[in-house]
Amino acid sequence: MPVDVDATVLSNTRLSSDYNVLGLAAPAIAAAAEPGQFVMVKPGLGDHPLLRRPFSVFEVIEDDAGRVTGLSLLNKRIGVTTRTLFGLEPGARVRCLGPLGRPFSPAAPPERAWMVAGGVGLAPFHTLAVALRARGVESTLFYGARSAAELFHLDAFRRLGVRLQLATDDGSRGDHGLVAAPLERALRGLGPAAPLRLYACGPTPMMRAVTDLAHAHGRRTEVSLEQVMGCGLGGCYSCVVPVRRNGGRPRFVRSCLDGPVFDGRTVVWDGLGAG
Amino acid sequence: MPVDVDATVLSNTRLSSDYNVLGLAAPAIAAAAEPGQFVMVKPGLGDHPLLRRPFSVFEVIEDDAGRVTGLSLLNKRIGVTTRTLFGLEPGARVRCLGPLGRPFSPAAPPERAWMVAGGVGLAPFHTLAVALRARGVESTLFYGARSAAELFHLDAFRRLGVRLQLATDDGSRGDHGLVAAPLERALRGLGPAAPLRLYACGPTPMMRAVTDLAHAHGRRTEVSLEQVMGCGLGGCYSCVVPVRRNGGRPRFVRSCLDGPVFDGRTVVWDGLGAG
Amino acid sequence: MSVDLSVDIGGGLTLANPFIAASGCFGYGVEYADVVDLSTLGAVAVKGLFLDEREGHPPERIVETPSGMLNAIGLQGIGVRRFVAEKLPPLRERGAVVMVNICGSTIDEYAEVARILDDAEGVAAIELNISCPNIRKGGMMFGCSLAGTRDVVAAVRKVTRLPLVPKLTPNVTDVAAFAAAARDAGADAVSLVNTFLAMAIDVETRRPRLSNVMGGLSGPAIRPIAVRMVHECRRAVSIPLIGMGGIMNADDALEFLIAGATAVQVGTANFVDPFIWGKLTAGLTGYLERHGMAAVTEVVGSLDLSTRDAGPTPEAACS
Amino acid sequence: MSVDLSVDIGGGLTLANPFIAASGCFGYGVEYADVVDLSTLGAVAVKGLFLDEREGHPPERIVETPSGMLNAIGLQGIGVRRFVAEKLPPLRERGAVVMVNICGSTIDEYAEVARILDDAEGVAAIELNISCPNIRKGGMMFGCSLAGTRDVVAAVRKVTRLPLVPKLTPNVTDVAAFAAAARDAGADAVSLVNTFLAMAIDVETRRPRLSNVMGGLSGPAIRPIAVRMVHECRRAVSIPLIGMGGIMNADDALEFLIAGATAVQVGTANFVDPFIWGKLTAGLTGYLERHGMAAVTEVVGSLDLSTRDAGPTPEAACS
Ligand SMILES: Cc1cc2nc3c(=O)[nH]c(=O)nc-3n(C[C@H](O)[C@H](O)[C@H](O)COP(=O)(O)OP(=O)(O)OC[C@H]3O[C@@H](n4cnc5c(N)ncnc54)[C@H](O)[C@@H]3O)c2cc1C
Ligand SMILES: Cc1cc2nc3c(=O)[nH]c(=O)nc-3n(C[C@H](O)[C@H](O)[C@H](O)COP(=O)(O)OP(=O)(O)OC[C@H]3O[C@@H](n4cnc5c(N)ncnc54)[C@H](O)[C@@H]3O)c2cc1C
Ligand SMILES: Cc1cc2nc3c(=O)[nH]c(=O)nc-3n(C[C@H](O)[C@H](O)[C@H](O)COP(=O)(O)O)c2cc1C
Ligand SMILES: Cc1cc2nc3c(=O)[nH]c(=O)nc-3n(C[C@H](O)[C@H](O)[C@H](O)COP(=O)(O)O)c2cc1C
Ligand code: FES
Ligand code: FES
Repeated sequence: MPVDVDATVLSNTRLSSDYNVLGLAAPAIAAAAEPGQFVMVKPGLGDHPLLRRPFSVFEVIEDDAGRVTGLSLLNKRIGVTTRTLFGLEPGARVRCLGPLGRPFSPAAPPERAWMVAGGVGLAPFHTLAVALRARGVESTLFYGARSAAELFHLDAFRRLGVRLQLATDDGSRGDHGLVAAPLERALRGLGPAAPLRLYACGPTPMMRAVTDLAHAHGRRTEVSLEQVMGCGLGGCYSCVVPVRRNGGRPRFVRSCLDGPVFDGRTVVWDGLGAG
Repeated sequence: MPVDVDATVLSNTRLSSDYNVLGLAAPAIAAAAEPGQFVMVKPGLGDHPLLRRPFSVFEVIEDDAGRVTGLSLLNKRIGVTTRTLFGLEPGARVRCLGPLGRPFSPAAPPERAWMVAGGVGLAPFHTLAVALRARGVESTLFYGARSAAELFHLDAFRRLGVRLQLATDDGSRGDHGLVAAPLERALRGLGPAAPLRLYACGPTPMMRAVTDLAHAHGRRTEVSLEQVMGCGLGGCYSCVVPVRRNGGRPRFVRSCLDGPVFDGRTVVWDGLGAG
Repeated sequence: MSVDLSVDIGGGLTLANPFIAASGCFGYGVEYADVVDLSTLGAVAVKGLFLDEREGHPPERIVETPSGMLNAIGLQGIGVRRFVAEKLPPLRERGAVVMVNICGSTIDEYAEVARILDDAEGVAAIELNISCPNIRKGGMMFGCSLAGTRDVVAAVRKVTRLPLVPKLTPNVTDVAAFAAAARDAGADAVSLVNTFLAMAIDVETRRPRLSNVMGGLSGPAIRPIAVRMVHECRRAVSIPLIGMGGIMNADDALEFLIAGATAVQVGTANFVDPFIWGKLTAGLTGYLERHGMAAVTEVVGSLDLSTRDAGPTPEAACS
Repeated sequence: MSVDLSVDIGGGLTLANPFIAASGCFGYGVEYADVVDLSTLGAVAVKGLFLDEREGHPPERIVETPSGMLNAIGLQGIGVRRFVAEKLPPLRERGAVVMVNICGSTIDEYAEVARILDDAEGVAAIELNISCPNIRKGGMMFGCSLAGTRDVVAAVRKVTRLPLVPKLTPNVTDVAAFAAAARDAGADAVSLVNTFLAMAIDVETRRPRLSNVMGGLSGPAIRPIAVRMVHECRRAVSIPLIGMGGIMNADDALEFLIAGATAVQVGTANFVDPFIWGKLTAGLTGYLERHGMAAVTEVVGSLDLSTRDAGPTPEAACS
């Protein structure tokens, strides 16, 4: 039962010239959201831009008494809405509809959990890490970004007991290059029998590479896809992903209902579109 | 030579729930503007709403050293742009194109000047009062509004040596009813030979009534009309006013170039449109 | 609520209020059952159905444009038989008034789809999507040819007693002629407008933004054109009109009602605000009360042209 | 600037850059002489002229709509003779490249206006406004009939050697057919689009917002439809196209150029920002440099359909 909240901006923390974390007073959504779910967001009250935009729930915000007071978004500036979200001051309003979509299926011991994030693909993993810790699952975050300055919230993940494996495009921190490299080492290091769950979120080529790599090691990956979405509720059929299940032919399924989390091996990556 | 200034909001003084005075850092326009001229304004940088809106230059703002630093607008909330202008905070940006249009022709002694304002029609008269004072012209402001609470800037006019004749719809100050009443008394009191210039700005029926009243006493009126304007520069032919000159047939003339100030007797009031 | 919002949209069908979810913008209705009580809508027009399943176009399927959006979904759908088996029962259960939007590549397909729906339980009306491709006629659309419109409406009319509502495309020179053709062929009402054929280009890659190159423009951008078309049709035919195109709130809906639409559909706005339906009925009720009207029918076609020129002057288009 | 912005728009006319002020949105050009150096524009299309003076429609003449505006000016104008006497000399003096937009109620009037311009000094091209009322033909517009288009273009072609550019209306089913008809009748280029016939209603008074009831929609709202129409015409004819409709910046202009327009006109945006012209040339120059192109002609028609379906699929309009 998604709800629509005319949420007040609680905080806006700029992380870099392109990234920020926006706190929104939408406790009803925050309390109901499961890791991997998303919200459809629209700043202000006007009609410009027209459509809402999808965002992962980044953090659930609690007050000192442990009451849920809101949620935050990890936002990366790439266009009109993300630019507005970057600039908002506390007190501004953001319409926020959610929670939406199918969540990750969290691991349970003895499984260990590996999360693979590229850039803003970090967004769904904070709530997942909280859930994994609650379940006593040992977890690692493989996290790639352009440079050390764009590796965010490392301490927060450490505090949640998450091990970190970093990579940067410019080599300023962790592995020089793609995050697939440390992942591959780790997969090789882990015996094939060790129970493992893999999650990935980031640029499409990265999720595809992670899926293939995992597959080569006999592992599945849950990928969180970022299709363009018109409604988030199954109404428009804009967000489709070509999925091949049980050996059948590819079918377009709605990412907002059937996803955004998919079994990476079922995704027909070539048909995903430019987005 | 109009210029376009991306002006910073210097101040926003709310006068009531609908009126405010917005200070804009547009010194080049302020220094060049003559009484009765206007600016074409658009808040923000986006395309919503699409078109600029016309506003009289209300005050020329000077710093302590007497240097012109900007201009102000007297704004009344009636729609999308005026609502935005009401809410702007200092530091916001407003695109401001001007000065535009034909100004009032200011009186010179021994003429006396009577300004007749209804509501937001006060806007062009502050700069006119300044000019009249500089020329040593004795001036009176006939000023009507809905209630005493909507009679603004009276002290400012008094400081400029302007005599005030007030009227309110609810009788809370001055004459009870239309501003035409004190004007009529004054016209009757003034000998027909006394040199006088009359200026009017306000709702169309009021300007029409003032024109007719003045005409009945053998006087002309310069009226400042508020036609809807698409461009302010003569490009679109949206702002036309039907004008009959020299006994000819009515012709549509562009208010942004030929006006907004017209000789009231030449205006064909029935053809002015709903605006 | 002391005002009567009910409207008669022809063919014996009365809706509790004039607000209909537009086809393709509300899935099969069931997707929204968690968000709105479907029985509170005037009707639900479900996504366009062919006889068989269709996959539609690959992504990107939508792109936002100034005050609008383009879509090229390509009529992905489960086909009419699965719809009847899987979607109609839950819709019935929830008390939804269901208009089924139907498509066909041939006249026979249209008729076959209609026949199946005529036999089904819980279909309130058929909306005939005649801006669909006519493969038989070499790609010409039924909806862009008067003869094609007449033929397909007449063929479907023969196989069903359900209220029949052809949906007109705006991509024509004279939409009122199409309304008249549809009426002549037996339509109970017409709905208009479908989307405007349009296109957007990514200037950095120099590729179309939609995989299908072109798509349909909807949203507030098109509203003034859609209102004009409703006005033109109102002057040409007297069957009920269902107006749509860029309705975002009750005032926008009122423009269509005043221009002569008996009911309206809301598409794109439902994406922006799925809770819009209660706001629409509240806004309309408030308006009617404020204007001292006891029923929405009083506002339908109430356009006051007394102070204006009587008719449409094509001149305006080149002023 | 190392890139070549010049474009050949047919009939022997080369413009220094592809940016033209759209007719009706730039007065007679002279109004803007204080604001922009007229000689820096590719050309100036002046307000539509009939043979005689016209008063146009009473106010309200414009109304803003979502991302657009409606206008029903009614072609107020000074008539072609006064234009030649009063406006052409100052335009010549300022080095403006003048396209004269001409109108007529009859074919003879079009021809007469063109003849007068053919004799005048300082006219670079004639833009034939064929979405004007055809009083002889009972209100049908020339621009909405293929035969009417052919007849008027041919008649004007006979009386002038000036580059002849019919301006197409978008209010038709198949704009490309009109481009072809214009070409067959001797047009050197076509410009498109004029405004979309549209309407807005004040719901409080229930009156049309425009005194003329209907008006023409322009501005960003229409851009995706206009780009589609340019694309369709590009596939149908090979004469130069002058594209327009909602261009607000260089990127918008590039959509039209990539779709196949050799030059573009800018109308509504000039109202919003009369200083837009320098920004357009700077933006285009920057784009070409960034993309390693030496001339704007490289970008014209450069739409990449390789990864897309080859053609326009009318299906999109009802998806
Ligand atoms: C389930 C889901 C969760 C998401 N979570 C987050 C998140 O937590 N934080 C975050 O910053 N972003 C997230 N995104 C992506 C986010 O929705 C887009 O960045 C956003 O829609 C862009 O909006 P805009 O108005 O700023 O850009 P626009 O102005 O709409 O577009 C700018 C450019 O980006 C392209 N674009 C638009 N959307 C996407 C997209 N989804 N993928 C790739 N390119 C796109 C457009 O084609 C255009 O070229 C998520 C997307 C999905 C589907
Ligand atoms: C030369 C000139 C000087 C002006 N000076 C001032 C000034 O100093 N202060 C001030 O507050 N206003 C002034 N106005 C009026 C001002 O331009 C309008 O109030 C403004 O354009 C409304 O914009 P909006 O976006 O808020 O309203 P919109 O949302 O555009 O319109 C809201 C409603 O108001 C109506 N409307 C729009 N413009 C006008 C108008 N000009 N007259 C009557 N109704 C209108 C519309 O039809 C609509 O129904 C002036 C107008 C002119 C022509
Ligand atoms: C994503 C999308 C899908 C659509 N699918 C259909 C459809 O299947 N059948 C149909 O007749 N119209 C379809 N339409 C058109 C709408 O029903 C409606 O006519 C149009 O969008 C204009 O209304 P709006 O501006 O309120 O959206 C679709 C529109 C959109 C935006
Ligand atoms: C106020 C106004 C007046 C116009 N007058 C004319 C005209 O006289 N002749 C003509 O061919 N087009 C006229 N047009 C149409 C424009 O030239 C142009 O085709 C249209 O506005 C689309 O471009 P735009 O979106 O950049 O404004 C007019 C448009 C507007 C807005
Ligand atoms: S976003 Fe509309 S169906 Fe998925
Ligand atoms: S406002 Fe455009 S001509 Fe006056």
